[in-house]
Amino acid sequence: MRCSTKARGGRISAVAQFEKSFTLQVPSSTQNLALIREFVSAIGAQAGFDEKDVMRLQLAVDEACANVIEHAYDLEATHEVTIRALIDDDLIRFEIVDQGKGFDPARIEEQNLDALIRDRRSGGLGLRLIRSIMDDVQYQIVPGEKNELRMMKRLKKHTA
Amino acid sequence: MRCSTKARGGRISAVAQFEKSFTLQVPSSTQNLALIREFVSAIGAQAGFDEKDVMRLQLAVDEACANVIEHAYDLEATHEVTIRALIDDDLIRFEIVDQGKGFDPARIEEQNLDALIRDRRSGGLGLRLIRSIMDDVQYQIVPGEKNELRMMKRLKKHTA
Amino acid sequence: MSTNFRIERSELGGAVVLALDGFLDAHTAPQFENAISSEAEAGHLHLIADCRKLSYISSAGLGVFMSFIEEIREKGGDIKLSGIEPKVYQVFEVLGFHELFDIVDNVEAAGALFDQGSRRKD
Amino acid sequence: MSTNFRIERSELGGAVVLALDGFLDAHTAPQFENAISSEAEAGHLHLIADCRKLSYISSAGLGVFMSFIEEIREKGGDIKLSGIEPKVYQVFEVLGFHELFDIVDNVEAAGALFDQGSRRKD
Ligand SMILES: Nc1ncnc2c1ncn2[C@@H]1O[C@H](COP(=O)(O)OP(=O)(O)O)[C@@H](O)[C@H]1O
Ligand SMILES: Nc1ncnc2c1ncn2[C@@H]1O[C@H](COP(=O)(O)OP(=O)(O)O)[C@@H](O)[C@H]1O
Repeated sequence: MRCSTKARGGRISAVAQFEKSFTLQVPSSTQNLALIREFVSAIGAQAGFDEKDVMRLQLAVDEACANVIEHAYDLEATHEVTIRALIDDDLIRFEIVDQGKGFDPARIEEQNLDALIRDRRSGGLGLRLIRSIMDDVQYQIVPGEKNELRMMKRLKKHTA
Repeated sequence: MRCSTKARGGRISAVAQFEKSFTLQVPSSTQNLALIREFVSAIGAQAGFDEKDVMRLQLAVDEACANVIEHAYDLEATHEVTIRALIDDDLIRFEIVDQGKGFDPARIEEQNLDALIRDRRSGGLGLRLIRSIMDDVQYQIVPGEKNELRMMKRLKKHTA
Repeated sequence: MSTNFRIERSELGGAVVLALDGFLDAHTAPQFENAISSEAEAGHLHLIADCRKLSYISSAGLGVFMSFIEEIREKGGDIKLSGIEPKVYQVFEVLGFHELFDIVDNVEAAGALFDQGSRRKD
Repeated sequence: MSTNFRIERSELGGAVVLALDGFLDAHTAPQFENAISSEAEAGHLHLIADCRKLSYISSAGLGVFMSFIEEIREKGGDIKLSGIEPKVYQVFEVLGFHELFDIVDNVEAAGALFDQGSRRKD
């Protein structure tokens, strides 16, 4: 086995919009969240994010996939979740796709933490985490056909 | 976020041939072998293989993907490698797919280790490892279109 | 089933310490939920979540804290958190949890807060 | 670039110890190849690969041992391997490497073999 560490990546940037693309497709079980996070971690590091930001990316994707498993598929493990990750020069983009029942993101109100605690609720934090971590978050919902969450985070070249 | 660890997997087994299917697609760079191994590790453990066998599965898939990167794509990192993993009741199957130049597996002779050492060669061990680890190994080669390596390993229910 | 999260239970003075080890996500949160709810049912209301070995927490894990804290405080108890590493602490911060919970450096400091009968945050 | 493999160099008597740490695969094997080839060029022919912290090896890593061993032995040297954990050792076994290389429990035992001027396997 001969090997080289040189990646001849120069060629693609002229052609494709994104430098590198990765896809992971797994059954819709919370059991696979750990693998999903490993996937995000490997790609986040390749994109140049530091350890703290990699963890935030893991969290955003974990929350999005947990929502798909819980809400879009009602915890039925027989469906599929697809995570696509795209790295470009200075940003990373994730696309989370399901064929589940979908929802209207505009109708989800963000309750404040005190209210959630008063109501003894255990949920309602996922979308808030996603929105506070990522720089851009968009849903495209076609219930039962293709629901897609696209979210993007820019790489800060000069980390504070 | 409500959650459940119950997987309602009963439904699928009647319908689909395989209980669970996973797919990973990554750029054809050796940099991604570590992620590929994480993928295999998570799935091998879910399939019920012990730590030693999980490592052997990692090795077989690593070797297959390294061959694709090195030989099918001549170390050009601008292509894609796809790994599909299928778990069934008592076996795991991997399908490694590339669109590279292909080869004729029948023409690859297995040299013995002494000869390789005498020739000061660093290669020639990958296919041997794959064949000794997996219970069944098959290639379907259509050069430049779709080259596929299918390999299967049975789960020993009563481990020695 | 999930080998990537474990809870170890011990006692410190009058408090129960639950040491969280590994990854607390939507898959493993039910384990934590069960642990907290057993303590609450047994009337153990001075709880310390020792997070020294907690590598990760998602909203499913945070939700467990959130859903029990009101009941436990009403009964005169509290859940205090200790030893959270910086990478994990940032998650608590993003959501404002550090405003709502006593978070201290180690289990001893958490125990001392119970001994003083004080709650730093209310 | 690849943070998942490192080599630490030290000396033990007249031998050079290369401690391999992490994952030795097609991506990281060039690092190991460079290290061995530097030693050979500098005339250091008593080499010990300390594998205590080696978590993984694929054929790319085994190939490095294979491609240098003949040259080094011809010049009167050897590469001895020590401390391989069972999970990793099975890979050497599958390929019959344990027949071709001296593999011992620890660095000291490898050094002793050099001191005795012996090679257990030939
Ligand atoms: N996916 C592949 N595409 C093209 N050729 C391949 C592929 N896999 C293996 N080969 C051929 O088979 C040979 C033997 O492979 P292997 O046993 O893995 O040893 P090595 O890769 O170290 O040469 C390679 O040298 C190559 O010519
Ligand atoms: N992928 C999805 N499919 C369907 N509904 C969703 C999805 N994601 C979020 N939702 C809806 O938005 C609500 C808020 O989500 P979130 O903030 O993550 O909190 P939680 O999931 O804990 O309820 C959910 O309760 C659910 O009704």
